[in-house]
Amino acid sequence: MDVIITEPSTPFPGSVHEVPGGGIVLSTLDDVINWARSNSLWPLVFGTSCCAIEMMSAASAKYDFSRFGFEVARATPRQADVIIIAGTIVNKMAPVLKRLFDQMPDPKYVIAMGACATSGGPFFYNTYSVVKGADHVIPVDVYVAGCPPRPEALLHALITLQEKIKSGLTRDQIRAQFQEDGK
Amino acid sequence: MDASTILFYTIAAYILVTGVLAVTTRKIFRSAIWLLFSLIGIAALYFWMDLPFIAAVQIVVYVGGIVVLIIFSIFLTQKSGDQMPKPILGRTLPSALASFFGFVFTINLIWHHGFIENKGILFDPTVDSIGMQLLNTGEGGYILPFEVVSMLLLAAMVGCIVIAMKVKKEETI
Amino acid sequence: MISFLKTYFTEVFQAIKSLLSGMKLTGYYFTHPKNIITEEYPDNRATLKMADRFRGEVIMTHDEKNEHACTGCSACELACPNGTIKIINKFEINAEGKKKKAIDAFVYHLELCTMCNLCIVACPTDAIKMSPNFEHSVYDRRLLTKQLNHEGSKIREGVE
Amino acid sequence: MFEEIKTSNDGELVINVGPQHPATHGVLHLLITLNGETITKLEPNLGYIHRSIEKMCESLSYRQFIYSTSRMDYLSSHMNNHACAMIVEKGLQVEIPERAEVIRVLISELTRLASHQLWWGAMAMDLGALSPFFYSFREREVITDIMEETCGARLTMNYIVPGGLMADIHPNFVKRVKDFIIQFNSKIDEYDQLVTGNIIFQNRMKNVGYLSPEDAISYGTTGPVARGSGVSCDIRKLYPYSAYNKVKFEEILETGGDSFARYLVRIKEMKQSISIIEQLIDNIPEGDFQAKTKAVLKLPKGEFYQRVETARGELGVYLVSEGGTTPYRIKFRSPGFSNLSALNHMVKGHKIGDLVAIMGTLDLVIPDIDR
Amino acid sequence: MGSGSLITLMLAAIAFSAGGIAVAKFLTKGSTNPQKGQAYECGIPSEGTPWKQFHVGYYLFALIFLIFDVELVFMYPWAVVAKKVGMMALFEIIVFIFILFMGFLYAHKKGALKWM
Amino acid sequence: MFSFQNMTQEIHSWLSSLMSETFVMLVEMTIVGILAIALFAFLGLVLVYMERKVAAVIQLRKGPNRVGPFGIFQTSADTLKLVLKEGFMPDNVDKFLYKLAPFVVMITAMLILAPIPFAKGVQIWDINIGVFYLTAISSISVIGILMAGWASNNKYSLLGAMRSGAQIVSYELSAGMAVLSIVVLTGSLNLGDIIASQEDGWWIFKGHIPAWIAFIIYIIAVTAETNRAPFDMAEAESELTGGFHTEYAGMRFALFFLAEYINIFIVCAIGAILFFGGWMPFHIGSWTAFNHVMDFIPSFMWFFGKTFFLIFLIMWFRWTFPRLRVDQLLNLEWKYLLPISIFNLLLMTLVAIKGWHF
Amino acid sequence: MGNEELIVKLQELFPAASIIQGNDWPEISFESGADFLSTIDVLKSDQTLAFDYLFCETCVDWKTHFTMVYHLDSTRFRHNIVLKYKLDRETPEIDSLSFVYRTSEQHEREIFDLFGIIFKGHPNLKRILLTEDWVGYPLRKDYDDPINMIKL
Amino acid sequence: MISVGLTHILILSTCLFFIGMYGFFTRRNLITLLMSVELMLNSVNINFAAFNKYLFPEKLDGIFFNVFIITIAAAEAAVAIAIIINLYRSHNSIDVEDAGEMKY
Ligand code: SF4
Ligand code: SF4
Ligand code: SF4
Repeated sequence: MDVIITEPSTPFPGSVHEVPGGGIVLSTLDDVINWARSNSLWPLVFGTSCCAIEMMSAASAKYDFSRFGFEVARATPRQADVIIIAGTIVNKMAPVLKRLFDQMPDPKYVIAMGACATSGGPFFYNTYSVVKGADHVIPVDVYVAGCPPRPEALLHALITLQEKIKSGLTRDQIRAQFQEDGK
Repeated sequence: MDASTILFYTIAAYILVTGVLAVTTRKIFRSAIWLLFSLIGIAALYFWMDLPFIAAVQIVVYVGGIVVLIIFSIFLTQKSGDQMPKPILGRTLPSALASFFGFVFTINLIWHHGFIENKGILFDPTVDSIGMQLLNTGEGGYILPFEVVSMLLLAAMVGCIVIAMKVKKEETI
Repeated sequence: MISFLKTYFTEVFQAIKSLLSGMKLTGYYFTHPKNIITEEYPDNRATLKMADRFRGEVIMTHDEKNEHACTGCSACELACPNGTIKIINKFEINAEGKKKKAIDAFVYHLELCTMCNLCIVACPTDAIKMSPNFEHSVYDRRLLTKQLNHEGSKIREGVE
Repeated sequence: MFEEIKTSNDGELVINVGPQHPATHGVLHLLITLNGETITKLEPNLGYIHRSIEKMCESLSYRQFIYSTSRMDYLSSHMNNHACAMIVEKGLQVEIPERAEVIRVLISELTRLASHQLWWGAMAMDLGALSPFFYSFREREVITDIMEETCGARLTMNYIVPGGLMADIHPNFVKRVKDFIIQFNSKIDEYDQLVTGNIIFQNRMKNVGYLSPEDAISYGTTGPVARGSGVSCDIRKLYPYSAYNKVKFEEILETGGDSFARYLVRIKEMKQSISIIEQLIDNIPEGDFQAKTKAVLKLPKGEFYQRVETARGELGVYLVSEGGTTPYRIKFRSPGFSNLSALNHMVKGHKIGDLVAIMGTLDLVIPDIDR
Repeated sequence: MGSGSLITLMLAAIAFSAGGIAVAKFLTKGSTNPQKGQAYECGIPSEGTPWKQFHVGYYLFALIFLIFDVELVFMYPWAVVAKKVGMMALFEIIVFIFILFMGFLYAHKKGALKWM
Repeated sequence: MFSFQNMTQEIHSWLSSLMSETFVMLVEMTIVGILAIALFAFLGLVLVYMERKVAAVIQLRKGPNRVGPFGIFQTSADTLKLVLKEGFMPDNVDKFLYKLAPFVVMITAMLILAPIPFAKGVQIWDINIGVFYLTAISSISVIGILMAGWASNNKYSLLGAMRSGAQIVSYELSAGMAVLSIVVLTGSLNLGDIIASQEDGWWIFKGHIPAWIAFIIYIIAVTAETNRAPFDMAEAESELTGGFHTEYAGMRFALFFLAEYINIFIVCAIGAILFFGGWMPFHIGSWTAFNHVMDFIPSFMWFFGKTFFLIFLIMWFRWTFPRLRVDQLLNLEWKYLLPISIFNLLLMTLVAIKGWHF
Repeated sequence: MGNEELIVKLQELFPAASIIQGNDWPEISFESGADFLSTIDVLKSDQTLAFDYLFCETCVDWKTHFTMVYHLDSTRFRHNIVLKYKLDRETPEIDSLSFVYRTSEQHEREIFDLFGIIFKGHPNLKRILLTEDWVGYPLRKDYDDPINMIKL
Repeated sequence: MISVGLTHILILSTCLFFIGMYGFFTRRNLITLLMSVELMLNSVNINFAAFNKYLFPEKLDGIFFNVFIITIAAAEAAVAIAIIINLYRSHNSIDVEDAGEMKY
């Protein structure tokens, strides 16, 4: 196929992140706050299955999500900003995930990586133990489809999340926006 | 009242308050921490008295050594989260009284003794002079105690090991 | 005693040697930054070339007349292991007055799809294929449910 | 107060390690009892990623169920698929073309290499060395690229269909694999330089987590874990399948039984895999890549068992067919499940740090254990 | 500036830390939920408290450390004057260290420096 | 030559001409305090950035490069975010000690700065017992860690704290011995004197093999004392998740994080002073011409250059080696480092007394 | 030993059992009620059999009864057999092998978890994969869970 | 206001001494007893330093005594803690009241 990438429907979120106000004048406090938050997303070490391997690949030298400042993976939720749910969530794991999410200090974000975390994926039908989407357990900010999504797709998700934090909108506001747009 | 006086009173108050807390807190770990602060306060007092060497010794040995050891032994022997039992009144009252009267008595003695402070000579306890006197074999030299200290430490070390390892052996047998 | 000291010091030197050899390697990489293999993803989007077999999502090919090749036979729906595809059919009356089955909506749940390629293999008319697009991040998972046949598209002539 | 001290002064601390813990490589939950830093008891608690694949497979057709198995041991997804495809082929009694067999083995070995490389990096990371992780991923990415080009995906390849392969190899495949072999051979020394020879690493590994050959058999361990204890259990050698009887390779056996032996087995296995690939890459037979099979597969009534050697050990697939289009009962005998059962035996009396080292060399993949 | 500088630095440290914490307090709002305040233990409710008696395997090291620490204290004044005093200082310290080293060897022999 | 001494004196006299003694002191204290805070923050930002970049290059990565040019604002964003994170405290902690612990760690880190000469004549407090003071104060920080670990009421924290307690106190000994061997050479505890004695060459070059051994021991010991990999037992991510600061979030965690880096800076600064002559330019014996050329590089550049070199060394360790186990760690100290450092000290004494050094 | 020899040998040892040649290996089946532990003992300790390696243990729900299936291997001779044991559906009980083959401790827990078969003498028989409060045994054919299970 | 002199320091040390004593009497736990003793020793130490500074500034003996006392305090603490731990191991308690009935 010659097409390199099919053109995404939405404009591509963000390239190199400028310091707000061009690095000289700071615009408003909120901008600065959102700038800081969006550029320093420390993920919680949380990978349950296959997608975790691709998450590790995203950390590896070739994709290197440290370029965005994401590499400070914390093992404890107290210091983490974002949970990347990389993998299936089963009924036994759901309370754990909820607990980890609850234990994170605000502000906190969630990325559902892969088909399993978004909707149960390959385990949607005929299984008795899989949670059909992590958003039944905790609120999710960004969904990435794919099984597993490639590392670039995860990077794309992180950029999308950054974009969202920069906009300063809450989860519900964004949902409402989409509903207004009628998809 | 100059800065130095204020400083002294601050340090004194700090030492006393933390000291009192150290002997009255009912959480043993906190008690150790208060003791630690009290000891640091005493080190500060030495600084104030222009005895930095002693102050540093105080910190190195007490803070870096003894308190850490005490904390370890607390973990070994206590449930560190529990409150210690409240001392019974029949016990606190006599001790408080005894301490108080002892205190009054001693203060009385100090007040009436009238020390003659020797203000003429400059007090200069540099490490250099301490070291010279320490290694001095002659009159007023401390070379003998210096070596004896090593014996003492040796004895303490051997003692510790013997005592601490004793039960261990019995347990394993 | 002597032998003890000897082993003691050989141990120490061996240890230091082994540590230094590790440091040599990392030091080498530190001083040769040309070994860096990072591909800067969002910046290299223009040049990023996916492998041509890479499976990113299922798409339905439409030609310029907005026509596709899907007959609505549901073979892909049956082949899919996890119910990703839902074919909603309608019946069209064609020119000769015969009733003909055609798709109303080819619903594709991207959030469920495992990119296993079974549907593509199963499709008798090659109406669908895999596209290497992988940028599927959205804020709302409902956006991942797609309709693959374009609005107003028709089945291509001659496809049975 | 005094009584209270007396009653509960066991001095033991019960700690949860996992399910979310960097060292468990997933969602294993270990309940460890510590005396000071020494582990006195360990109880694994599984099921945090139990996805009921076995139940699910009962309602999937023979073409479909293969794909759910790549999500089990995702690091040897190709081998899992291979086992399932073979069991279906066994039931259907189709001969698959020579070419397909060789390519399957080639991809299997590449997968094994990728898996071992990931293990190497992750294990070093558990021990606190972070750079090896990145070096190992450098080589691994090359393999994943090759996979992506030929199979269309990086991790869960789904390249095997009953009867052969989904597609022929990519034209670049042979050349890229050869390039990779050259690159890998030049880099494998770095592994030794950085980790194997390192004194800290050796001290962390040697005499830690000893598993005697008898225990290894009794606990049903397989793969590098058993081979580290000197138990010969390589299915590729003992019960050769696919094209494995056509290639020469050694079964790596170490007699140490400790973590270091297990480490060495894997490192040497990588070299063996390379040698298998070298033997096959120039001799891929011409021909079809797929045998003719019906669109809807039906297995005859009966029971089938197929063992393959994945990167972690022996994977057994036990399939009961009632003659329909879906399996009646399917059981995956996963290597990790048995390997894990030896963990309690291995860590007793060791420190927490050793637990991490031992788990590192067991190379557990939790979805493989929980299925 | 003498001890004044110490006070300055101390105040600076306190101001810095307290300032940071205060800013955090004023600028952020957190959410509360019943699980948040519980101890983190890999996502599983913690069993019991760590504030109980606990076996510190290395307390013997701390004991021996204390002895050596005191030794170190004596060596500072010695080290300052060692060059001036000359060979005598070396002999004295050799005796000093030798005696202590005996204890060290004893500890080794008794296995006190092994993990308990 | 560029010197700060005149500058400070000028400021002092200028201030004295304006107001009374007490006010001058207050103003100067404020200036020093603000400078110290600024230095603190600056060092924290730079060191964290440096760590990430060093790690990245060693690991064949690019490292942070998207926030500002070359990612230099990455750490600022991180700090800002940490400040803006919810300052949150678990329920079952010992509230007082939990809150106090970061302060203790910070105060110690700050107090150690006092006697360090950052450049010629730039020193907050020229204390006579300089080196001893440093050893003393740095031994307080272990209390902060123990406090944090215990107060968190978390098992990982407690284990981490106990480990680091044992570790820090043990390694203090060999670090002390290594420091002493330089003190023996110079015959002074004063940092200024120690630097002055390296006028004609740094001790690492003048002191023969004992100096090298002392340096190696020093570097190992301080790596352990600052809880850095391969001795990061207190944090040991893969074993104890977060170690003693498992339960700390937001700003309080940032303080620990910052203090860790400041401590690294400080021990490396001390190492630079003791073995590499602090701000003293690279001088060779009597090559006056050469020495003059060297003097043109400002002294603070020398100081920071050397310190950052040592910091780089410690980072290099971190990104190369696996972590030791607790008992091996203590074994290393008590079986190898301590005996060797004691004998090295004796050797050094012999060298010093006989005048065999240059 | 080859498969034929094995069958002969097994027939000698267990005349009561029915032995057939399966797809790969000999299959020996016992009705419920047979003395299971002593059978295993013979299989493991017999010098010419030496089945010391239990590589797969599972259960099949045949709707009318359960069948426990054991796959045994001999690390010495490299021959395998399949051992089957029929269980009653109402009171599925069987002796635990956890002291003979230690690997079966976990396998049996799993089977207990998913099929609800009671292993007599098992040291720690509780649910392993599912939560303690799970109702039902999901791998049984009649298991139904309308909440969690969405049928395609 | 008088400037701070020897008497002030002595009062401080006396206070500290009796605080230690109070703790010594009221506490029943051996470790806390040890801590109280450390406080008392420290107050004595202050006296030595103060006497040296204010009464005999030409000499250093007070300082030496100070250092030696700290040394001995350390040795004492080490041995005491070894004993306490030992007692605890054999009696499972470090309460003074129980220590009374301990027999070896
Ligand atoms: S989405 Fe696919 S790759 Fe990711 S966890 Fe689920 S099954 Fe695995
Ligand atoms: S790729 Fe697989 S999962 Fe996706 S729609 Fe096709 S058959 Fe279904
Ligand atoms: S895509 Fe192909 S298989 Fe699916 S309904 Fe259309 S024609 Fe049939």
